[in-house]
Amino acid sequence: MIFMAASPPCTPTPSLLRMSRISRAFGAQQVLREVDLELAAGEVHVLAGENGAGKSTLMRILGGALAADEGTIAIEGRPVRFRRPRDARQHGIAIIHQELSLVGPMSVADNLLLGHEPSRAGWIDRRAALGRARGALERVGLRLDPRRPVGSLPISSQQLVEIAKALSLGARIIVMDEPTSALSEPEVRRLFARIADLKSQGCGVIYITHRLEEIYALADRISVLRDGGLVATRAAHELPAGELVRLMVGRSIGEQAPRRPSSEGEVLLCVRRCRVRAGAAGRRPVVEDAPLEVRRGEILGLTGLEGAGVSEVLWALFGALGRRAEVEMEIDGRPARPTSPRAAIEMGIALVTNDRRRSGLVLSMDVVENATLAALPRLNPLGWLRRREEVAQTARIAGQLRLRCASLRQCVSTLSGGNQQKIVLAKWMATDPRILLLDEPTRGVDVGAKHEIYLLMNEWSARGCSIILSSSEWPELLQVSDRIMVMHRGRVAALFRGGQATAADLLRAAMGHAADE
Amino acid sequence: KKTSSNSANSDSKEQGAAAPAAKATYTIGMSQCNLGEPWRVQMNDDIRRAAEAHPELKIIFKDAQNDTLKQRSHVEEFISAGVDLIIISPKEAQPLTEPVAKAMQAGIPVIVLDRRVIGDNYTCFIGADNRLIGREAGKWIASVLGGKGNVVELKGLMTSTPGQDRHSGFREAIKDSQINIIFEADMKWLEPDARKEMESALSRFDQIDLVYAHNDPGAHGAWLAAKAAGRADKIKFVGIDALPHEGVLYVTQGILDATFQYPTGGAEAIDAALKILRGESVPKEITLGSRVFTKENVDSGGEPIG
Amino acid sequence: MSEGRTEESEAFAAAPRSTTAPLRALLASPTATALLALCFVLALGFLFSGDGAFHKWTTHRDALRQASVYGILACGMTFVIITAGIDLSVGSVLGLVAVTFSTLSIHEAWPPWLAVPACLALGGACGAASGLVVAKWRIQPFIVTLAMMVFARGLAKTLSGGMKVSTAVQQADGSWTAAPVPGIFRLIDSRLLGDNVSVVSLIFLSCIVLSWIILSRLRWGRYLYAIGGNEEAARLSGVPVAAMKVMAYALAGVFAAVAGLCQAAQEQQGDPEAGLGYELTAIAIVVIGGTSLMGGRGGIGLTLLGTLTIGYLDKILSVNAVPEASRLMLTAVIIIAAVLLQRRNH
Amino acid sequence: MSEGRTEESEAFAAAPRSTTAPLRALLASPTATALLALCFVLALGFLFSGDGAFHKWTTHRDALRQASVYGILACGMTFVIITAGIDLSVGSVLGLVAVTFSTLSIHEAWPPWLAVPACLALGGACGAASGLVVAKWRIQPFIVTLAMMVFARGLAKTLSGGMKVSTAVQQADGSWTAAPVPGIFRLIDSRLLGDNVSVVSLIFLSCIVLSWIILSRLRWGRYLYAIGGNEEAARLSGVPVAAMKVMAYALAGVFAAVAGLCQAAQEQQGDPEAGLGYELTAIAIVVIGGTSLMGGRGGIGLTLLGTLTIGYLDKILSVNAVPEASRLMLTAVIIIAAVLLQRRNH
Ligand SMILES: Nc1ncnc2c1ncn2[C@@H]1O[C@H](COP(=O)(O)OP(=O)(O)OP(=O)(O)O)[C@@H](O)[C@H]1O
Ligand SMILES: Nc1ncnc2c1ncn2[C@@H]1O[C@H](COP(=O)(O)OP(=O)(O)OP(=O)(O)O)[C@@H](O)[C@H]1O
Ligand SMILES: [Mg+2]
Ligand SMILES: [Mg+2]
Repeated sequence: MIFMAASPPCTPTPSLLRMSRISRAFGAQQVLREVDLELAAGEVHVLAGENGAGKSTLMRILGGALAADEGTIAIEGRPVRFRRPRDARQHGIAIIHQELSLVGPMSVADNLLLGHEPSRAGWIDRRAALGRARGALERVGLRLDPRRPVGSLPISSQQLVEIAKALSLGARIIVMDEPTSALSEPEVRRLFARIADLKSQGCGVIYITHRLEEIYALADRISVLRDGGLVATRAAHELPAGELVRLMVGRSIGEQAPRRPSSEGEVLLCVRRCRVRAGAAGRRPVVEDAPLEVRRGEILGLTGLEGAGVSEVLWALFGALGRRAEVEMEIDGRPARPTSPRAAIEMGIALVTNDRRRSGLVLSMDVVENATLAALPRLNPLGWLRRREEVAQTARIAGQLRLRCASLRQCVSTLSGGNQQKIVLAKWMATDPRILLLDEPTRGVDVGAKHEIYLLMNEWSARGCSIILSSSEWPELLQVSDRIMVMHRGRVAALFRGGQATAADLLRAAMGHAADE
Repeated sequence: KKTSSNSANSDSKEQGAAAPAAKATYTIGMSQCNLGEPWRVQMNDDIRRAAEAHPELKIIFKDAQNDTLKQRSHVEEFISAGVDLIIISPKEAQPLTEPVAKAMQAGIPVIVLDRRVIGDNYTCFIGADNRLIGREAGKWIASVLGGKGNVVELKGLMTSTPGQDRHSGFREAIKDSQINIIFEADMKWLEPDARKEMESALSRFDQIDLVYAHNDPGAHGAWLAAKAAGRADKIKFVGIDALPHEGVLYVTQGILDATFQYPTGGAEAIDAALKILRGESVPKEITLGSRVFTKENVDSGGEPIG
Repeated sequence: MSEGRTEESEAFAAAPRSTTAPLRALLASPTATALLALCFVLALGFLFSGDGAFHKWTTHRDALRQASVYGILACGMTFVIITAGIDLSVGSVLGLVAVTFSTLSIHEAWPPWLAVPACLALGGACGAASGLVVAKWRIQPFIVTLAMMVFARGLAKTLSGGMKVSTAVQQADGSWTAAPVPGIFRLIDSRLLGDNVSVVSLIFLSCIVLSWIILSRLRWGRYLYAIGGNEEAARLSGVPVAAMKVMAYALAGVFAAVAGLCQAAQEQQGDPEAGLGYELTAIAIVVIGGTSLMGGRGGIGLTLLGTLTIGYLDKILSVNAVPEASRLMLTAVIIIAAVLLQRRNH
Repeated sequence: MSEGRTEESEAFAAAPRSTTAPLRALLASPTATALLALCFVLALGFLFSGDGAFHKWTTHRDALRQASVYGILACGMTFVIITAGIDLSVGSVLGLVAVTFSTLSIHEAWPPWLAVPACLALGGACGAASGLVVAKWRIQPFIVTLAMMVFARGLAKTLSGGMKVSTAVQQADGSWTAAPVPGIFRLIDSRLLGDNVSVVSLIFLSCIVLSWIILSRLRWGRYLYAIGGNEEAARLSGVPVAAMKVMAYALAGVFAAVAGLCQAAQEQQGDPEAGLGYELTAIAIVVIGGTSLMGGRGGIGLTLLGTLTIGYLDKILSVNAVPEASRLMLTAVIIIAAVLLQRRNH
């Protein structure tokens, strides 16, 4: 089954794009070997594979952001060579990169139109620009002032801006590299509607995701990469989920996250009051109040739509919002006030933020340094680094997480998205915390790794840790959490028991419609 | 005659200097081109000390930090403040010529200290002649070396007129002796740089008879280098400026063999100022005599030269 | 430089701006805070007016004239800093151009309409050279422009033979005679509008306007911000990063050349040492205005305000004849105070 | 400053580095490339040896001595730059300490074991002050340390009354006599190991060792890198960001003080103008070593190599008695050449 010849089933629609025998190596590491990929007009072609399989690299090559060592690209039969991303754009290729590529300080409008501003002889037509920007935002259903700096938006909104940007290019070939990793359910639905439009307009879409349900909702064809090689290209209906997973991971995994005995320990974390003021004075607080209780060994699901303030709650409990947050909470019945992340860590709290590049990793450091950063005081009590221990510990954790990297001294900026996420988790495993605040911990993580992470969460809760899991991926949430708390505009809207709720319930509550407890 | 011209156009100006003789106290504006060099600090001190003797004088000191445009606006400020007299030690001849002229038009007498301005539209110039001092240094050196030997020249900032004059004067004086300059470098008036360059010279040449530095700190830096190399006693050191607490002291300590005084003219400036303000006439040019200090004569206060 | 880095989390703090409390937003805007700093300094001026000198227009006119050269340099610097770069060479390029301009106009007797473009080209070339090395070989701007700074200074000294290029000719007897000062020098150094505004100030203002157009009306400006804000993102969006960078440094060079012309005209000579250390002042002006050295933020309006702030600070201390030592310490204290003021409003 | 930003895209742009990984990796390591640059300069030295002067050990000993003061400053600068900051005040702090040290040792006759710690404390205080403002109020280090630079200079001039603090003492009758040069001065300015190594060089080397321990063996060092790499992530990982920043600047101050002691001892006086412009050299040394101004990358080993590169370059031009103007241009060209060499290997 490995390396089965990738001769795609002849499709009636003309081939829009053909990438043939693409290879690329980074130093010693061969990341892509002779990969073929074909995209037909009006087709959604899903690219699946483990973290580090080479999906993003392939797409970066298609986008002209990266040069292939070997291989050719042909658009509508005509061979093309891309030296710069600009070239790819001019050939009607738009890419939503996995890692957000927006200019933080610039306004939403400027970001949307960057590189193709409406202008006469270099003079920007600002009215037209604003108009276009509004239109583009409308298409993805994002309602906000296009003059706001992108950096001040929640990561979910940023993701939507990125999508709107790609759609506004009027490209024929659109690549989406894990576009939904930061989106909540309704936003995902809207995106799928747009993709349907694109198909009807005869555009081709290459779609990368780790969410099986998305794959089967969208895919016409599926190509699977493993270790940089093309394993298979099949029509979606010919490839059942179990088979797909086997192709990706090379072994079969129970799709369901394993059932776990939901233990009923006593309350470990009890938040009596949690209020987060907005930065600019005179505005409605981002979080009005979010009282909550988590028992030993319990997994509390937490969700809400963009801007509901879910992340803020987690940041507040972690003492990361400073004076903006007013938190009254008890750990083990003893009052505790996390005044700073440092203090919180000493109390045994850990926070996995929802944006690894912005607030999770130090991209200029290597794997070991990142994985030990939070645990340095306990690793080196005297302040003198014990580097051998550091490496040993990191190696152990990396093993548990099935981390894929050339070496532990590799710079994390060169790791694949999913592997970067694993390093964030590794960092907090090193501190072995009692209370874990996880904001989208499985973002961009492949099925196999997701499975590992679920097992990990089970292991933690078995050890009596409390976990608050914020996720916009509701199937996951429904699977793993004992209770689910839904937030709406900074307030707790509803609380469900894990087994009983459905996605529909969550949605209703998240939208603010009175929900039944 | 100058003073009459003052009173003549002073009434025409709204804030020009009221006829000096009428006043009980006088304000004098002093614009110093920079206070980085001790020599200029000395000049300000001399002026201050000299003025202390005359309670009727109030002096405003300004420092242009080596910026001609700043100094130029100093003059403008003095004019609009309506001082009675301006003492200026210009950074540059050219750029300050016109501002000085403007002051004169405004009826404010101007004493130009140390460096000249172009033309003769000023009340009085007081200064020493660097070229002449350089020449005297050359002569002296030629005589102590018996007309031949290896000399290291540590030059001051060569984009500055004093540097150029002390260089050219020196070269004139030695040009028909067998003295050869085996090593020359621009130490920019700075002691650390002088030491640095001297070290290079030392490691390059085993036979150095004398070091001629364009200022005393330079000579001292060179001496430090030679001493560290254990060759100080085989080399003679000559500097310029001869500030009492610097060059002269070095000579008494036997560090330098000679230093040539470059007088600040501070005291002379105040004398001239008083004369002008009282309406007495002063010579257009006051060229300050210089003195040489050597081991022999340092205790007797040096000998005049030139 | 922490500033830029923590922006994100600051953004976190400053949730949706402008949508509410427009007044507050306005007050918190960089422009307003920069203005505040300026007012603070001006207030000092009126407090310590140096026997009323500060109340005279001539004082302000001169303050403007003195600030102009720095301001012109700062304009060019703004472009570079917005791309998250820095240009240490502007001071030396100023000196180089001053020397060249004087040589051409005084001794070679070139007409202005030849000499001026030649000088601007020279400045632009120096800038473009740095820009190329920065953009093509990805070497840190600091070191590249430092090298250019040293090089241009050396070139200036070579061209001028280490002497000032002036109209003064020394006779054998050591006395000075002056060749006529070129008309273009007089023109640049003159004043207009009934002697109330010096030409250099007008030149500075036109530089501001030009820069403003480029930065906030032209596509190029948008690109510069993008590069400074997130170079990789800009590249992926099809921005011609290298070309834009070269342009930024070239512009800095051209503006430095303009400053050089003004300097030469005002000094009526070309001093190879001219502009020594000006780069620091220029950068300080840009930064005090509120433009971040991390790039992607700021604007030319801020630079204008920064210029005035620094210029007036300088003037006030000077009209009050504050002695050297105390002046330095006061400058430091006031600068920090001014910046803290800006900070508090955020 | 693009460097840091485009790191990743560079990695991408890089053609497939052929698969002889370990050796090539070693060759491409910053240390190796910095070493390459140094060798390049040394080669020049042996090529143009100034009548064989460059072959004498004394020449190298002196080169080391001259470079030491800059090197010590660069050590301190490294800490700050790694946190993505910059410290422009080191030069002035050097001057301030030189003046203080001379006053205390020569005129106040303090014993070294009192004077030295006092001076180090003074330097540390200056640094810590800048650090506090940077860390607490989030003001750009450039402007803060610029202010400190001006302030310290002013303070130095106030303390010294604008005159050099030398061994000259004025008697009642107004005449001047020379006090003896303090022993500590002589000690610092002396040489050891059979006259083969000057003490200041040893001081410099011990600074290097100390810095190396802090940066690559202590938790603190790791924290500094983390802050420089991603301040927000560091904060959320429990790094005491503010405290660490203050420490970095304080260290820079202390090292500047050490440099000040050496300077005073070598000049046998405290010159209030001492260290003028040294900060630029110090930064250049750090950057030429290969430490990025964007922070998070680099190390003290690189700074050592950078110091030697700059120091030797200076010495070579000096032993060959290259005239000022050409010296400047050559410096520029060689620096760029050296940096390009580093670049090519990447
Ligand atoms: N700049 C780089 N330098 C070195 N190695 C790199 C670089 N970029 C990517 N890699 C390596 O290439 C491999 C593939 O990376 P890629 O991002 O394509 O994986 P992916 O399939 O997108 O994984 P994910 O699903 O996690 O996004 C990874 O092992 C990664 O470590
Ligand atoms: N990592 C982060 N850094 C800075 N600000 C953030 C970060 N995460 C969230 N925010 C802020 O939180 C606010 C609400 O976004 P948030 O992420 O909390 O929404 P949410 O309810 O968590 O939905 P989702 O997490 O699905 O986007 C926004 O104003 C955004 O500025
Ligand atoms: Mg990917
Ligand atoms: Mg969230």
